[in-house]
Amino acid sequence: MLEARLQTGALLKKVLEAIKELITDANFDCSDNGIALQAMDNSHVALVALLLRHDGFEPYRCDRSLALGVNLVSLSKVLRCAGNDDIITLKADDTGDVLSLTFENTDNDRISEYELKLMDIDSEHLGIPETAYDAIVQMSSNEFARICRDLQVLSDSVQIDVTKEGVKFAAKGELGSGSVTLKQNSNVDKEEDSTTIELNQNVSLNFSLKYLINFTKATALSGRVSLSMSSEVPLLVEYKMESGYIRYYLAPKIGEDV
Amino acid sequence: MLEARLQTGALLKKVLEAIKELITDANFDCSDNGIALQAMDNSHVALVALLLRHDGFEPYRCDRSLALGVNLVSLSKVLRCAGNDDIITLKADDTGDVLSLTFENTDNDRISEYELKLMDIDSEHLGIPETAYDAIVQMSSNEFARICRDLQVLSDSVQIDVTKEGVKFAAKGELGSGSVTLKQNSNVDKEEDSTTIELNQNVSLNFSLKYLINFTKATALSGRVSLSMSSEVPLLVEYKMESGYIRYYLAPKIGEDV
Amino acid sequence: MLEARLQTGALLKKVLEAIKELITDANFDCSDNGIALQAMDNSHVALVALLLRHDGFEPYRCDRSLALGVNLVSLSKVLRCAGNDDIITLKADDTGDVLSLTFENTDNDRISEYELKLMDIDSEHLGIPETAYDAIVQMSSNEFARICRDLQVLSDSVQIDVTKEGVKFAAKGELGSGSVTLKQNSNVDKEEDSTTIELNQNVSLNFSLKYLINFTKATALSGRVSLSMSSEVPLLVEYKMESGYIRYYLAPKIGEDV
Amino acid sequence: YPRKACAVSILERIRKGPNGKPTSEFLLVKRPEKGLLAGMWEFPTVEQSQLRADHNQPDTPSTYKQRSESSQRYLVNKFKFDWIKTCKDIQRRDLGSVQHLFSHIRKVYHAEWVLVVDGDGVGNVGRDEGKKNKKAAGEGLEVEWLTAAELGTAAIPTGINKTFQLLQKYKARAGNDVDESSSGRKRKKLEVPEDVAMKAKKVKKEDGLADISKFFKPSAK
Amino acid sequence: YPRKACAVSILERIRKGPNGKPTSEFLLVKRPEKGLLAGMWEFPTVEQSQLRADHNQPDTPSTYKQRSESSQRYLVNKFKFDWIKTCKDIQRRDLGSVQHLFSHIRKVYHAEWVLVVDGDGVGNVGRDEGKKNKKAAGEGLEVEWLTAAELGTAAIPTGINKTFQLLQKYKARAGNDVDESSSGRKRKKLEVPEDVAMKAKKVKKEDGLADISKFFKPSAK
Amino acid sequence: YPRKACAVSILERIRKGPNGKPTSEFLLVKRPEKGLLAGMWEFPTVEQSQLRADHNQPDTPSTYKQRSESSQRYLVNKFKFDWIKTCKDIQRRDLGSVQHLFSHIRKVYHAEWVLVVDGDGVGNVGRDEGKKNKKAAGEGLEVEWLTAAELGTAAIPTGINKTFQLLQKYKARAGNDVDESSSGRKRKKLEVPEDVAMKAKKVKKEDGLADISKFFKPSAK
Repeated sequence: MLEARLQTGALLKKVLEAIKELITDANFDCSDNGIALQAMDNSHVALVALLLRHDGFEPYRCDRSLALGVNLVSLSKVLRCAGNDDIITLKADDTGDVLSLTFENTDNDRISEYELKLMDIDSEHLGIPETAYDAIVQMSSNEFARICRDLQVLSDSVQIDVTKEGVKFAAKGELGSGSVTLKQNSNVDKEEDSTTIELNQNVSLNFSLKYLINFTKATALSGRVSLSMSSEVPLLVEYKMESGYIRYYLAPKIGEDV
Repeated sequence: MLEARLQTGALLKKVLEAIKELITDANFDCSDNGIALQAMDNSHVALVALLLRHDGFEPYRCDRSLALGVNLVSLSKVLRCAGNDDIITLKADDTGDVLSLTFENTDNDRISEYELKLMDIDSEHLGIPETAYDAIVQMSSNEFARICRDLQVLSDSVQIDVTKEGVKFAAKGELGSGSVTLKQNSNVDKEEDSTTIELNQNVSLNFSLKYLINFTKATALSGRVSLSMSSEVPLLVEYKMESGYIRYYLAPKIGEDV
Repeated sequence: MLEARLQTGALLKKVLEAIKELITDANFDCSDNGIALQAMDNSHVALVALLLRHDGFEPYRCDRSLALGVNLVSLSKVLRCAGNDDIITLKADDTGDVLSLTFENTDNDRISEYELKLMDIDSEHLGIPETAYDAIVQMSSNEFARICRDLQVLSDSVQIDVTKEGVKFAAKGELGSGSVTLKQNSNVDKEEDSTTIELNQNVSLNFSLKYLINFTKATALSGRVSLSMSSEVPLLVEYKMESGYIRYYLAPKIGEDV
Repeated sequence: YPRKACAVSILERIRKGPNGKPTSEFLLVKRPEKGLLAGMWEFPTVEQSQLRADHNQPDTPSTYKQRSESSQRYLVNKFKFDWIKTCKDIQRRDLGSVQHLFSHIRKVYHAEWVLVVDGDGVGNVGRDEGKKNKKAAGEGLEVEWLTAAELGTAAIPTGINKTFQLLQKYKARAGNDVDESSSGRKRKKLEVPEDVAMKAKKVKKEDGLADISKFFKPSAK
Repeated sequence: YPRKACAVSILERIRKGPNGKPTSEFLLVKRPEKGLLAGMWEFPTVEQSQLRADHNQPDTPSTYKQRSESSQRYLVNKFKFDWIKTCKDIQRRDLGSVQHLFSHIRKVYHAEWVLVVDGDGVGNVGRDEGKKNKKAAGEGLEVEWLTAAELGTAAIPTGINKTFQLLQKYKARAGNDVDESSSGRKRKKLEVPEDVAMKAKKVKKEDGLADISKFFKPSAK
Repeated sequence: YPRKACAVSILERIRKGPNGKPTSEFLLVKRPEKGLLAGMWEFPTVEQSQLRADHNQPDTPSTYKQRSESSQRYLVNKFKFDWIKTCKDIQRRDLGSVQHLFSHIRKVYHAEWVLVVDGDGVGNVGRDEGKKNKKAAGEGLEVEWLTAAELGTAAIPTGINKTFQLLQKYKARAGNDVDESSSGRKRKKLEVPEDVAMKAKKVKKEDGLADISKFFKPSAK
């Protein structure tokens, strides 16, 4: 049996917005550690891993592991019925036919109760090895979203080059070419806007912009994003939350020079 | 001859927005009491009754009763040309071929004058008997609009249950089910958000959400809405204005259990 | 060789928004006087003349006249990648294959560099004679935009009548008729909202609203607009900027009485 | 209020229905998709301007004979109902007139009842050829033969409904149901409940939605 | 977890490929566009409810013989494969079963291998008549004969992939490649690398995009 | 500025117009929908690269003879105008050249006038077969025979207009209207007012909208 109460419903709403474009159906794997989800997108090009740790809920109770098969579009529709300040409680019993959602608004004594039908979902769990990445860039999540959106004007692909001076995003297409360079810095006015780089080795990798733009739907979850890269290994784009994270993995594009 | 001057044009703009989706053409019945309109929507499922009392205008003059047949879409297009702070004057003479609208903006010496062609409209006036309703719910109009919009995710119909504890709106569909309950309360922070219930008898009735959502286009006209219900009698949804009201009537849905 | 640095990128973004709907491709004629553009719209009904004077840039350098053939839609796409506060530098060398754009954001050490491919464009330069207009109306650019948008509800054409009392915009169509009159005034609260008229002779001319509405895309460039009119001569609609202008010319409509 | 007159002909045919029993059907014509009463259905109607043109009478009111002639001409020209000119089996009655008040004009509907008792003989305009009829109707007019029950659910302007009530009153006054005499089947009334038959429905409703006018009765204004 | 069984028949035919060499092809059927595993491809599969209905056994588990009969009936009825009833050239093997755990049920796939060695004789269901086949498949089912290599790039549910692994293990255990005996051509393995063959791809990717599951291996949950 | 040359052939035929009078028509070809001067109409034009390829001359300027040969080859290949090779009724004139300055190149248009006096003999490319012609034009090129008046309202690039002015000057210089000699009808000028004929209109205007270039004359830059 699952019972998980979240003080700010907005968090769950944003989480769903961050994954529902990539994944249609997925299992929420509930255990005493929290609620996790791992799924490939429909085209098997990207992998999403979500963790909402138990300590983000109050109370959190899950006696026995439970996989809740959910259509994410439906769940996000129901969550749009929750106010941003509503307290959200998730419940499911072990028979697992429905997920109950309760939205409470203390201001005006409103209680909303929804029951979402669950589905059987063919689940395949991929093991993600610990990787020592060659380059890890930490930057403003808004800046990252903006760069991806801007370069999309020129091309479907972006080349990311990381050196110790900075990170450069470049694209080339029919209209012409463009690049955005962020210098490593730590003394900008707002710390959230700073760009920091951990580097073992320079990297130069090519990624699908369409997928990166999809990942940036998580921008609302965190002011910061980290990009972890090594040659011939999937890029890890991570948004950290107070009690959990959302991680996206995307393999570099092959056989294309920008 | 009609001459009616309205200090805040925004009111008339909002009134048109509140009815133009339901009704295409209607007669504005002008008399010394004010301007009234009564019409069924095209599918004859809902009835709209509007009253703008004479004391809402300054000056108001109507020597002789006059029915002005207006295409409401056209009128709302013309009213969109009025600023929210414009003073609006309506005029029509007894020959009744056109409705004249004057919009005055004192700030920058702008005067707009429009003439809208009138139409002959087949008018049928329904008598609405005084009814002692079993349950009357008064609540925030925004809350009502939000509940209708939210539940629409699940179904085309909503079941409204009123007891002395509160009012419950419930819907059930393919995705699952949901309900929103508002407790009767009067000591919420903002009085406008309170929910009050006058009850002779519990009611449980089923309505088309599509129509209710259409009624909530009047939300801008009043912070409060009242829902008056009895079994097998049309629901009355009323938005009161300072000098008048807009009332919507909708019969319960038949033969459907939610 | 051209090098032109603009402190506020927003200006260039707005300029492109103001012309890209009317003109697809055009030559930017760069000389030591600044950057100019003159082009007819595709249907040869309107003429656009843009001037960005050299003193609006710092530094500005252009050794030798240069015609840069640009697809304006592409340029406006690239400019949308510039922040409003970015410093924009335009560069082109005499071979003229590409236009380089650099966007600098000092806040967070971001530098974006774009290269836009140039085109050969068949250029035909029209000579615009100095004209002593019969009537020149200066008015709020927002008010002008609003009037054009409002009257579009009624008709494709607007008749502009200027007398010493004021300027009247009138339209007539199937729904009915309408007019907006602005009195000449100078003592309104905000000077920017005032309407002033220089008049040699009353004029009454008829113009295509579709084109006028297109011209009002320049509203963001200036709070004021001037309309210069004489009979049987194209209307001049001018938006003045600090260091330059954008001028639109449109011939009166023939054979139509409003 | 200015007054405008028109001539309405209620063309009724009686033929074997799908269950083998004789059934009355009425000819309805669809109004244009634009303008007043757009897309609603009415009995074939000749407007005042046409009536005047037909008889060179700019001002004087029309007579029943004139209206009857105009109506027949209209049916022949618009729907190629040439049989109507020669058919022996036709009964015609002047039903009198009703009025309907629009906001600025008072419209007078002069109604005529045109009954074809042996409607099977009017074979080539049967419902089965519905599609052909629609094409035949040169000016893009759609026509449909409806039973009284179907009339009750069709979108019909109030004024036209009033002419149908005239017919029902006439039949009641006549004391004998005309259907009966021709078909040998006894019916006290037309089979359509008056309140339903008289109510126009313009569009198809969602399932389960009731007509609001079942709850509120028309009032004198 | 509740348990549900189904009968999967892996129908393999061997015929001359485009290069003249004998090629194995497997019959795949497309799942409906809605529901679980929508639009993915699977070997012909008879679900538990049908198995029970075929043999009037509401509760007891099915036998291999029963499943084999049901599968054959299914192939004949759905795809008009009447030749399967008379063809002498068919070998059938029980491959055993595999399980796949969905979130709330445990599904058991009983697999049977049906090999038509002289697949050219099965001419009228060849790939060339692909379109005709699709029509023939009365209930709108799409069918396709795929090589093992093509299987590797098709969108195939995990459970069905596991049955194909059963077949590969069986062939390996049997110690001799069946293709070999019939074609005289020596092959140690099926020509499709296992990791590729076993991976379902649901939709066409952009050029240059790699499958993320090439980087991360399935883990025991 | 770099210089590019091309060969323009103004193919004119004279035939009986709809009013029975002899009418001159000119062959126009539509440019592709993409690229510079997209969708505008021009006289058949052979570009420099083709001229060089036709005569194996990478660098040297072309002669009139070479351009004339290339143009004829172009007309035969693109439009199947095989009659042009054998027709006795053709007059050809070198009209000289005009230049047009684009932003980065200077384009030289060498113009040739090809006149078919008895244009009715060129029956199978008549306007009546317009549609057939369009198909015949293998590479999707649209062609159209336009009168001088129609040329005045067609969307024609400035450079091509200049070649038409060359023709008009030539005819004026020649002192006799060629049309006249062949048709016996006296005309001092081509019937199209020069300012209208020379102005390209790319798209259909709203009614009542005047061309802005009627008000502002082209200026030397």
